[in-house]
Amino acid sequence: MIFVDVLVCAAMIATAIAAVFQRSLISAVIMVGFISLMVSYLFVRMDAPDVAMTEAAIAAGLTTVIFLIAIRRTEDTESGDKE
Amino acid sequence: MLPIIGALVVLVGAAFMVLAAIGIIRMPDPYNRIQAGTKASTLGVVLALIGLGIYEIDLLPKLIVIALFVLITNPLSSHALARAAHAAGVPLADETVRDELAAARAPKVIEEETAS
Amino acid sequence: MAEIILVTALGLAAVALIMGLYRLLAGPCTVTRAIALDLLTLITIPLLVGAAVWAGRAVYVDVALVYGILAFLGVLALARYLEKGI
Amino acid sequence: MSSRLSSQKDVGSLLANWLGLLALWIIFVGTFDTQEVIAGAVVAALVSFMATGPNPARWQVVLSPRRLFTLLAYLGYLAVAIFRANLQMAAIVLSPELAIRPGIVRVRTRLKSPLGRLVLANSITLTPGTLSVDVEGDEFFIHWINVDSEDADDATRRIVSGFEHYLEIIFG
Repeated sequence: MIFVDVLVCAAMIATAIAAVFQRSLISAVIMVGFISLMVSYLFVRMDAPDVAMTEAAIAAGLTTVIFLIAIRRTEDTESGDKE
Repeated sequence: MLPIIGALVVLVGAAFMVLAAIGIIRMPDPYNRIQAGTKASTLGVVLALIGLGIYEIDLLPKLIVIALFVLITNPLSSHALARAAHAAGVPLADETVRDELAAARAPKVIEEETAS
Repeated sequence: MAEIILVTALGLAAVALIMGLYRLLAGPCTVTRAIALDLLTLITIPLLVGAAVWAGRAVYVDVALVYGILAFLGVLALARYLEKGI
Repeated sequence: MSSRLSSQKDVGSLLANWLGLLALWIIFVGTFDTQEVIAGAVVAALVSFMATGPNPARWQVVLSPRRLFTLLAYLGYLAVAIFRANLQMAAIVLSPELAIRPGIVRVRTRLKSPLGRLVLANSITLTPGTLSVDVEGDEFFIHWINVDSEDADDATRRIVSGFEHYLEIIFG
Protein backbone atom coordinates (compact mmCIF):
# COMPACT_ATOMS: atom_id res chain seq x y z
CA MET A 1 0.00 0.00 0.00
CA ILE A 2 2.96 2.34 0.53
CA PHE A 3 3.46 2.87 -3.21
CA VAL A 4 -0.14 4.07 -3.51
CA ASP A 5 0.70 6.70 -0.89
CA VAL A 6 3.81 7.73 -2.83
CA LEU A 7 1.77 8.03 -6.04
CA VAL A 8 -0.85 10.08 -4.20
CA CYS A 9 1.79 12.46 -2.79
CA ALA A 10 3.37 12.93 -6.23
CA ALA A 11 -0.08 13.61 -7.71
CA MET A 12 -0.76 16.19 -4.99
CA ILE A 13 2.49 18.07 -5.61
CA ALA A 14 1.97 18.09 -9.38
CA THR A 15 -1.62 19.32 -8.99
CA ALA A 16 -0.62 22.03 -6.53
CA ILE A 17 2.05 23.38 -8.90
CA ALA A 18 -0.42 23.29 -11.80
CA ALA A 19 -3.05 25.09 -9.70
CA VAL A 20 -0.62 27.91 -8.94
CA PHE A 21 0.24 28.47 -12.60
CA GLN A 22 -3.34 28.08 -13.82
CA ARG A 23 -4.85 31.15 -15.49
CA SER A 24 -8.50 30.13 -15.32
CA LEU A 25 -9.61 30.36 -11.72
CA ILE A 26 -12.36 27.75 -12.04
CA SER A 27 -9.78 25.20 -13.17
CA ALA A 28 -7.71 26.14 -10.13
CA VAL A 29 -10.77 25.54 -7.91
CA ILE A 30 -11.20 22.09 -9.46
CA MET A 31 -7.54 21.28 -8.80
CA VAL A 32 -7.82 22.43 -5.18
CA GLY A 33 -10.81 20.12 -4.87
CA PHE A 34 -8.68 17.22 -6.06
CA ILE A 35 -5.93 18.15 -3.59
CA SER A 36 -8.38 18.11 -0.67
CA LEU A 37 -9.59 14.70 -1.88
CA MET A 38 -6.08 13.36 -1.67
CA VAL A 39 -5.49 15.06 1.71
CA SER A 40 -8.53 13.19 2.97
CA TYR A 41 -7.05 9.88 1.73
CA LEU A 42 -3.76 10.65 3.47
CA PHE A 43 -5.59 11.47 6.73
CA VAL A 44 -7.17 8.03 6.55
CA ARG A 45 -3.79 6.44 5.98
CA MET A 46 -2.42 8.34 8.97
CA ASP A 47 -5.05 6.84 11.27
CA ALA A 48 -7.24 9.95 11.65
CA PRO A 49 -10.63 8.98 10.23
CA ASP A 50 -12.53 11.75 12.05
CA VAL A 51 -10.33 14.47 10.57
CA ALA A 52 -10.66 12.81 7.18
CA MET A 53 -14.44 12.75 7.47
CA THR A 54 -14.57 16.45 8.29
CA GLU A 55 -12.21 17.20 5.43
CA ALA A 56 -14.41 15.18 3.07
CA ALA A 57 -17.63 16.87 4.15
CA ILE A 58 -16.19 20.39 4.08
CA ALA A 59 -14.18 20.01 0.88
CA ALA A 60 -16.75 18.18 -1.20
CA GLY A 61 -19.59 20.57 -0.57
CA LEU A 62 -18.69 23.78 1.16
CA THR A 63 -15.33 25.01 -0.13
CA THR A 64 -16.19 24.53 -3.79
CA VAL A 65 -19.41 26.51 -3.43
CA ILE A 66 -17.72 29.29 -1.46
CA PHE A 67 -14.90 29.55 -4.02
CA LEU A 68 -17.41 29.67 -6.86
CA ILE A 69 -19.45 32.41 -5.16
CA ALA A 70 -16.27 34.39 -4.54
CA ILE A 71 -15.23 34.04 -8.19
CA ARG A 72 -18.71 35.07 -9.29
CA ARG A 73 -18.46 38.27 -7.28
CA THR A 74 -15.05 39.18 -8.68
CA GLU A 75 -13.60 38.07 -12.01
CA ASP A 76 -13.07 34.93 -13.99
CA THR A 77 -9.38 35.33 -14.76
CA GLU A 78 -6.36 36.50 -12.85
CA SER A 79 -5.73 40.22 -13.09
CA GLY A 80 -2.78 41.44 -15.11
CA ASP A 81 -3.52 39.59 -18.33
CA LYS A 82 -6.08 41.64 -20.16
CA GLU A 83 -6.50 39.58 -23.30
CA MET B 1 -11.60 -19.26 -0.60
CA LEU B 2 -13.88 -16.26 -0.04
CA PRO B 3 -11.03 -13.68 0.17
CA ILE B 4 -9.59 -14.86 -3.16
CA ILE B 5 -12.97 -14.49 -4.90
CA GLY B 6 -13.38 -11.03 -3.39
CA ALA B 7 -9.89 -9.95 -4.43
CA LEU B 8 -10.54 -11.18 -7.99
CA VAL B 9 -13.76 -9.16 -8.15
CA VAL B 10 -11.82 -6.10 -6.95
CA LEU B 11 -9.26 -6.78 -9.69
CA VAL B 12 -11.98 -6.83 -12.36
CA GLY B 13 -13.37 -3.57 -10.97
CA ALA B 14 -9.93 -1.95 -11.01
CA ALA B 15 -9.49 -3.09 -14.63
CA PHE B 16 -12.75 -1.31 -15.53
CA MET B 17 -11.48 1.81 -13.77
CA VAL B 18 -8.28 1.74 -15.82
CA LEU B 19 -10.39 1.33 -18.99
CA ALA B 20 -12.41 4.38 -17.95
CA ALA B 21 -9.20 6.36 -17.41
CA ILE B 22 -7.94 5.31 -20.87
CA GLY B 23 -11.29 6.37 -22.29
CA ILE B 24 -11.16 9.80 -20.64
CA ILE B 25 -7.71 10.33 -22.17
CA ARG B 26 -8.51 9.12 -25.70
CA MET B 27 -11.98 10.52 -26.37
CA PRO B 28 -12.14 13.70 -28.44
CA ASP B 29 -14.83 15.88 -26.79
CA PRO B 30 -16.39 16.33 -23.29
CA TYR B 31 -19.59 14.43 -24.11
CA ASN B 32 -17.70 11.31 -25.18
CA ARG B 33 -15.42 11.72 -22.17
CA ILE B 34 -18.44 11.61 -19.90
CA GLN B 35 -19.58 8.48 -21.71
CA ALA B 36 -16.25 6.70 -21.40
CA GLY B 37 -15.06 8.20 -18.15
CA THR B 38 -17.50 8.80 -15.36
CA LYS B 39 -20.10 6.24 -16.41
CA ALA B 40 -17.85 3.38 -17.41
CA SER B 41 -16.15 3.72 -14.04
CA THR B 42 -19.47 3.26 -12.22
CA LEU B 43 -19.41 -0.47 -12.85
CA GLY B 44 -15.76 -0.57 -11.82
CA VAL B 45 -16.43 1.20 -8.52
CA VAL B 46 -19.48 -0.93 -7.73
CA LEU B 47 -17.58 -4.14 -8.51
CA ALA B 48 -14.62 -3.01 -6.39
CA LEU B 49 -16.89 -2.17 -3.44
CA ILE B 50 -18.73 -5.49 -3.68
CA GLY B 51 -15.42 -7.34 -3.98
CA LEU B 52 -14.00 -5.62 -0.90
CA GLY B 53 -17.22 -6.54 0.90
CA ILE B 54 -16.73 -10.20 -0.04
CA TYR B 55 -13.10 -9.98 1.08
CA GLU B 56 -14.05 -8.52 4.49
CA ILE B 57 -17.53 -9.92 5.02
CA ASP B 58 -18.35 -7.71 8.03
CA LEU B 59 -18.28 -4.59 5.89
CA LEU B 60 -20.64 -5.92 3.21
CA PRO B 61 -23.91 -4.12 4.22
CA LYS B 62 -22.25 -0.72 4.51
CA LEU B 63 -20.42 -1.17 1.22
CA ILE B 64 -23.66 -2.11 -0.52
CA VAL B 65 -25.17 1.12 0.79
CA ILE B 66 -22.18 3.09 -0.58
CA ALA B 67 -22.58 1.33 -3.95
CA LEU B 68 -26.27 2.26 -4.01
CA PHE B 69 -25.44 5.90 -3.29
CA VAL B 70 -22.89 5.89 -6.12
CA LEU B 71 -25.44 4.33 -8.46
CA ILE B 72 -28.02 7.00 -7.58
CA THR B 73 -25.81 10.10 -7.56
CA ASN B 74 -23.51 9.35 -10.50
CA PRO B 75 -26.11 9.76 -13.29
CA LEU B 76 -27.11 13.07 -11.72
CA SER B 77 -23.63 14.54 -11.88
CA SER B 78 -22.89 13.29 -15.39
CA HIS B 79 -26.23 14.59 -16.66
CA ALA B 80 -25.57 17.98 -15.01
CA LEU B 81 -22.10 18.16 -16.57
CA ALA B 82 -23.40 17.26 -20.04
CA ARG B 83 -26.16 19.84 -19.79
CA ALA B 84 -23.70 22.48 -18.57
CA ALA B 85 -21.34 21.66 -21.43
CA HIS B 86 -24.13 22.04 -23.98
CA ALA B 87 -25.41 25.25 -22.40
CA ALA B 88 -21.90 26.71 -22.25
CA GLY B 89 -21.52 26.03 -25.96
CA VAL B 90 -18.72 23.48 -25.81
CA PRO B 91 -18.41 22.24 -29.41
CA LEU B 92 -19.00 18.62 -30.28
CA ALA B 93 -16.25 16.55 -31.90
CA ASP B 94 -15.70 16.50 -35.64
CA GLU B 95 -16.98 12.95 -35.90
CA THR B 96 -20.39 14.00 -34.63
CA VAL B 97 -23.20 12.98 -36.96
CA ARG B 98 -26.10 15.09 -35.75
CA ASP B 99 -27.12 17.49 -32.98
CA GLU B 100 -30.87 17.72 -32.62
CA LEU B 101 -30.73 19.57 -29.31
CA ALA B 102 -29.05 22.59 -30.90
CA ALA B 103 -31.63 22.42 -33.69
CA ALA B 104 -34.38 22.39 -31.07
CA ARG B 105 -32.80 25.29 -29.17
CA ALA B 106 -32.08 27.60 -32.08
CA PRO B 107 -35.61 28.52 -33.28
CA LYS B 108 -36.82 29.20 -29.75
CA VAL B 109 -34.23 31.91 -29.18
CA ILE B 110 -35.36 33.67 -32.35
CA GLU B 111 -38.98 33.49 -31.21
CA GLU B 112 -38.10 35.07 -27.88
CA GLU B 113 -36.23 37.85 -29.61
CA THR B 114 -39.12 38.66 -31.93
CA ALA B 115 -41.55 38.53 -29.01
CA SER B 116 -39.59 41.08 -27.06
CA MET C 1 -2.49 -15.14 -2.27
CA ALA C 2 -5.61 -13.08 -1.78
CA GLU C 3 -3.59 -10.23 -0.34
CA ILE C 4 -1.31 -10.13 -3.38
CA ILE C 5 -4.30 -9.91 -5.72
CA LEU C 6 -5.88 -7.20 -3.55
CA VAL C 7 -2.72 -5.08 -3.49
CA THR C 8 -2.37 -5.50 -7.27
CA ALA C 9 -5.94 -4.34 -7.73
CA LEU C 10 -5.47 -1.30 -5.50
CA GLY C 11 -2.26 -0.46 -7.35
CA LEU C 12 -4.21 -0.69 -10.62
CA ALA C 13 -6.77 1.74 -9.18
CA ALA C 14 -3.92 4.10 -8.26
CA VAL C 15 -2.64 3.85 -11.85
CA ALA C 16 -6.13 4.79 -13.05
CA LEU C 17 -5.96 7.75 -10.65
CA ILE C 18 -2.70 8.96 -12.21
CA MET C 19 -4.10 8.53 -15.73
CA GLY C 20 -7.19 10.53 -14.82
CA LEU C 21 -4.90 13.16 -13.29
CA TYR C 22 -3.40 13.71 -16.75
CA ARG C 23 -6.84 14.81 -17.99
CA LEU C 24 -7.29 17.02 -14.94
CA LEU C 25 -4.00 18.85 -15.55
CA ALA C 26 -3.97 18.93 -19.36
CA GLY C 27 -7.68 19.17 -20.09
CA PRO C 28 -8.36 21.69 -22.80
CA CYS C 29 -11.54 23.11 -21.26
CA THR C 30 -13.04 23.55 -17.80
CA VAL C 31 -15.83 21.04 -18.38
CA THR C 32 -13.23 18.38 -19.12
CA ARG C 33 -11.49 19.15 -15.84
CA ALA C 34 -14.77 18.83 -13.97
CA ILE C 35 -15.33 15.44 -15.63
CA ALA C 36 -11.85 14.36 -14.57
CA LEU C 37 -12.56 15.47 -10.98
CA ASP C 38 -15.76 13.42 -11.01
CA LEU C 39 -13.86 10.34 -12.19
CA LEU C 40 -11.08 10.86 -9.63
CA THR C 41 -13.56 11.19 -6.76
CA LEU C 42 -15.22 7.99 -7.90
CA ILE C 43 -11.88 6.15 -8.01
CA THR C 44 -10.90 7.43 -4.55
CA ILE C 45 -13.92 5.79 -2.87
CA PRO C 46 -12.64 2.18 -3.42
CA LEU C 47 -9.13 3.34 -2.49
CA LEU C 48 -10.42 4.59 0.88
CA VAL C 49 -12.29 1.34 1.46
CA GLY C 50 -9.16 -0.55 0.43
CA ALA C 51 -7.17 1.37 3.05
CA ALA C 52 -9.83 0.42 5.61
CA VAL C 53 -9.63 -3.27 4.72
CA TRP C 54 -5.83 -3.16 4.65
CA ALA C 55 -5.62 -1.59 8.11
CA GLY C 56 -8.44 -3.76 9.46
CA ARG C 57 -10.30 -0.73 10.85
CA ALA C 58 -14.00 -0.61 10.02
CA VAL C 59 -14.19 3.05 11.10
CA TYR C 60 -12.35 4.15 7.97
CA VAL C 61 -15.27 3.08 5.79
CA ASP C 62 -17.32 6.03 7.08
CA VAL C 63 -15.04 8.44 5.19
CA ALA C 64 -15.87 6.59 1.96
CA LEU C 65 -19.53 6.76 2.94
CA VAL C 66 -19.34 10.55 3.32
CA TYR C 67 -17.69 10.82 -0.09
CA GLY C 68 -20.28 8.51 -1.64
CA ILE C 69 -23.08 10.74 -0.37
CA LEU C 70 -21.53 14.18 -0.81
CA ALA C 71 -19.14 13.85 -3.74
CA PHE C 72 -21.68 14.84 -6.36
CA LEU C 73 -22.48 18.12 -4.60
CA GLY C 74 -19.24 19.78 -5.64
CA VAL C 75 -19.59 18.59 -9.22
CA LEU C 76 -23.21 19.75 -9.26
CA ALA C 77 -22.18 23.21 -8.03
CA LEU C 78 -19.48 23.36 -10.73
CA ALA C 79 -21.96 22.31 -13.42
CA ARG C 80 -24.45 24.90 -12.27
CA TYR C 81 -21.79 27.60 -12.31
CA LEU C 82 -20.67 26.62 -15.82
CA GLU C 83 -24.25 26.60 -17.05
CA LYS C 84 -25.43 29.98 -15.85
CA GLY C 85 -23.57 31.06 -12.74
CA ILE C 86 -24.70 30.57 -9.16
CA MET D 1 -51.10 17.51 12.80
CA SER D 2 -54.24 15.95 11.47
CA SER D 3 -53.92 17.97 8.26
CA ARG D 4 -50.58 16.39 7.58
CA LEU D 5 -51.91 12.87 7.83
CA SER D 6 -55.13 13.37 5.97
CA SER D 7 -55.45 10.04 4.22
CA GLN D 8 -54.58 6.39 4.56
CA LYS D 9 -51.87 6.73 1.91
CA ASP D 10 -50.00 9.34 3.94
CA VAL D 11 -49.84 7.04 6.94
CA GLY D 12 -48.53 4.26 4.70
CA SER D 13 -45.78 6.41 3.22
CA LEU D 14 -44.86 7.69 6.69
CA LEU D 15 -44.49 4.13 7.90
CA ALA D 16 -42.44 3.13 4.83
CA ASN D 17 -40.14 6.13 5.33
CA TRP D 18 -39.69 5.28 8.99
CA LEU D 19 -38.81 1.63 8.29
CA GLY D 20 -36.36 2.56 5.52
CA LEU D 21 -34.59 5.16 7.66
CA LEU D 22 -34.41 2.77 10.62
CA ALA D 23 -32.86 0.05 8.42
CA LEU D 24 -30.31 2.60 7.12
CA TRP D 25 -29.49 3.64 10.70
CA ILE D 26 -28.94 0.04 11.80
CA ILE D 27 -26.65 -0.59 8.81
CA PHE D 28 -24.66 2.54 9.67
CA VAL D 29 -24.17 1.82 13.37
CA GLY D 30 -23.61 -1.87 12.72
CA THR D 31 -25.08 -3.25 15.96
CA PHE D 32 -28.46 -4.35 17.30
CA ASP D 33 -27.74 -2.75 20.67
CA THR D 34 -30.94 -1.63 22.45
CA GLN D 35 -29.91 1.98 23.01
CA GLU D 36 -28.80 2.40 19.41
CA VAL D 37 -32.04 0.96 18.03
CA ILE D 38 -34.18 3.17 20.30
CA ALA D 39 -32.22 6.31 19.39
CA GLY D 40 -32.50 5.39 15.71
CA ALA D 41 -36.23 4.82 15.99
CA VAL D 42 -36.74 8.26 17.56
CA VAL D 43 -34.57 10.06 14.99
CA ALA D 44 -36.14 8.17 12.08
CA ALA D 45 -39.62 9.03 13.34
CA LEU D 46 -38.70 12.72 13.57
CA VAL D 47 -37.19 12.81 10.08
CA SER D 48 -39.97 10.86 8.41
CA PHE D 49 -42.62 13.01 10.07
CA MET D 50 -40.90 16.16 8.82
CA ALA D 51 -40.59 14.70 5.33
CA THR D 52 -44.26 13.75 5.05
CA GLY D 53 -46.51 16.57 4.06
CA PRO D 54 -48.53 18.11 1.26
CA ASN D 55 -45.84 17.74 -1.38
CA PRO D 56 -47.06 17.24 -4.96
CA ALA D 57 -43.79 15.71 -6.13
CA ARG D 58 -43.99 12.94 -3.56
CA TRP D 59 -43.79 9.29 -4.57
CA GLN D 60 -47.21 8.35 -5.81
CA VAL D 61 -46.52 4.64 -5.99
CA VAL D 62 -48.95 2.08 -4.68
CA LEU D 63 -47.18 -1.14 -3.83
CA SER D 64 -48.50 -4.42 -5.09
CA PRO D 65 -46.84 -7.85 -5.46
CA ARG D 66 -46.80 -7.59 -9.27
CA ARG D 67 -45.01 -4.23 -9.12
CA LEU D 68 -42.50 -5.57 -6.63
CA PHE D 69 -41.63 -8.52 -8.88
CA THR D 70 -41.43 -6.21 -11.90
CA LEU D 71 -39.07 -3.97 -9.94
CA LEU D 72 -36.79 -6.92 -9.20
CA ALA D 73 -36.89 -8.01 -12.86
CA TYR D 74 -36.12 -4.43 -13.86
CA LEU D 75 -33.08 -4.29 -11.59
CA GLY D 76 -31.78 -7.51 -13.12
CA TYR D 77 -32.39 -6.21 -16.64
CA LEU D 78 -30.60 -2.95 -15.75
CA ALA D 79 -27.60 -4.84 -14.34
CA VAL D 80 -27.31 -6.93 -17.51
CA ALA D 81 -27.65 -3.82 -19.69
CA ILE D 82 -24.95 -1.96 -17.72
CA PHE D 83 -22.58 -4.94 -17.94
CA ARG D 84 -23.08 -5.38 -21.69
CA ALA D 85 -22.71 -1.68 -22.39
CA ASN D 86 -19.50 -1.54 -20.36
CA LEU D 87 -17.98 -4.38 -22.38
CA GLN D 88 -18.94 -2.59 -25.61
CA MET D 89 -17.38 0.60 -24.27
CA ALA D 90 -14.20 -1.29 -23.36
CA ALA D 91 -14.00 -2.65 -26.92
CA ILE D 92 -14.41 0.88 -28.32
CA VAL D 93 -11.79 2.37 -26.00
CA LEU D 94 -9.22 -0.33 -26.69
CA SER D 95 -9.66 -0.38 -30.48
CA PRO D 96 -6.85 1.59 -32.14
CA GLU D 97 -8.98 3.59 -34.59
CA LEU D 98 -11.60 4.66 -31.98
CA ALA D 99 -14.70 3.75 -33.98
CA ILE D 100 -17.28 6.24 -32.71
CA ARG D 101 -20.15 8.03 -34.45
CA PRO D 102 -21.48 10.34 -31.70
CA GLY D 103 -24.55 12.48 -31.98
CA ILE D 104 -27.48 13.90 -30.04
CA VAL D 105 -30.78 12.26 -30.96
CA ARG D 106 -34.34 12.90 -29.87
CA VAL D 107 -36.45 10.09 -28.40
CA ARG D 108 -40.00 10.05 -27.13
CA THR D 109 -41.32 8.39 -23.99
CA ARG D 110 -44.77 7.10 -23.17
CA LEU D 111 -44.31 7.39 -19.40
CA LYS D 112 -46.59 9.89 -17.69
CA SER D 113 -45.46 10.03 -14.05
CA PRO D 114 -42.52 12.33 -13.19
CA LEU D 115 -40.89 9.69 -11.01
CA GLY D 116 -41.02 7.15 -13.85
CA ARG D 117 -39.39 9.66 -16.19
CA LEU D 118 -36.69 10.37 -13.60
CA VAL D 119 -35.88 6.68 -13.26
CA LEU D 120 -35.91 6.27 -17.05
CA ALA D 121 -33.50 9.18 -17.58
CA ASN D 122 -31.20 7.90 -14.84
CA SER D 123 -31.23 4.40 -16.32
CA ILE D 124 -30.38 5.78 -19.76
CA THR D 125 -27.50 7.74 -18.24
CA LEU D 126 -26.30 4.79 -16.21
CA THR D 127 -25.72 2.59 -19.25
CA PRO D 128 -22.53 3.74 -20.99
CA GLY D 129 -23.04 4.73 -24.61
CA THR D 130 -26.17 6.75 -24.00
CA LEU D 131 -26.40 9.94 -21.94
CA SER D 132 -29.54 11.99 -21.42
CA VAL D 133 -28.58 15.62 -21.93
CA ASP D 134 -31.94 17.36 -21.62
CA VAL D 135 -35.64 16.69 -21.13
CA GLU D 136 -38.39 18.75 -22.72
CA GLY D 137 -41.98 17.61 -22.27
CA ASP D 138 -42.07 13.97 -23.25
CA GLU D 139 -38.93 14.23 -25.38
CA PHE D 140 -35.48 13.21 -24.20
CA PHE D 141 -32.34 14.50 -25.93
CA ILE D 142 -29.80 11.73 -25.75
CA HIS D 143 -26.12 11.83 -26.59
CA TRP D 144 -25.44 8.51 -28.29
CA ILE D 145 -21.90 7.38 -28.89
CA ASN D 146 -22.78 5.22 -31.89
CA VAL D 147 -25.67 6.65 -33.88
CA ASP D 148 -26.99 3.60 -35.66
CA SER D 149 -30.25 4.98 -36.98
CA GLU D 150 -31.27 8.34 -38.37
CA ASP D 151 -34.94 7.92 -37.52
CA ALA D 152 -36.46 9.10 -34.23
CA ASP D 153 -38.81 6.13 -33.89
CA ASP D 154 -36.04 3.65 -34.50
CA ALA D 155 -33.82 5.36 -31.92
CA THR D 156 -36.71 5.28 -29.45
CA ARG D 157 -37.13 1.57 -30.05
CA ARG D 158 -33.43 0.88 -29.51
CA ILE D 159 -32.74 3.04 -26.46
CA VAL D 160 -35.95 3.52 -24.50
CA SER D 161 -38.31 0.64 -25.13
CA GLY D 162 -36.41 -1.98 -23.14
CA PHE D 163 -36.59 0.09 -19.95
CA GLU D 164 -40.04 1.50 -20.67
CA HIS D 165 -41.60 -1.94 -20.83
CA TYR D 166 -40.82 -2.49 -17.14
CA LEU D 167 -41.27 1.06 -15.89
CA GLU D 168 -44.75 1.32 -17.37
CA ILE D 169 -45.87 -1.49 -15.06
CA ILE D 170 -44.03 -0.17 -12.00
CA PHE D 171 -45.06 3.49 -12.17
CA GLY D 172 -47.92 3.32 -14.63
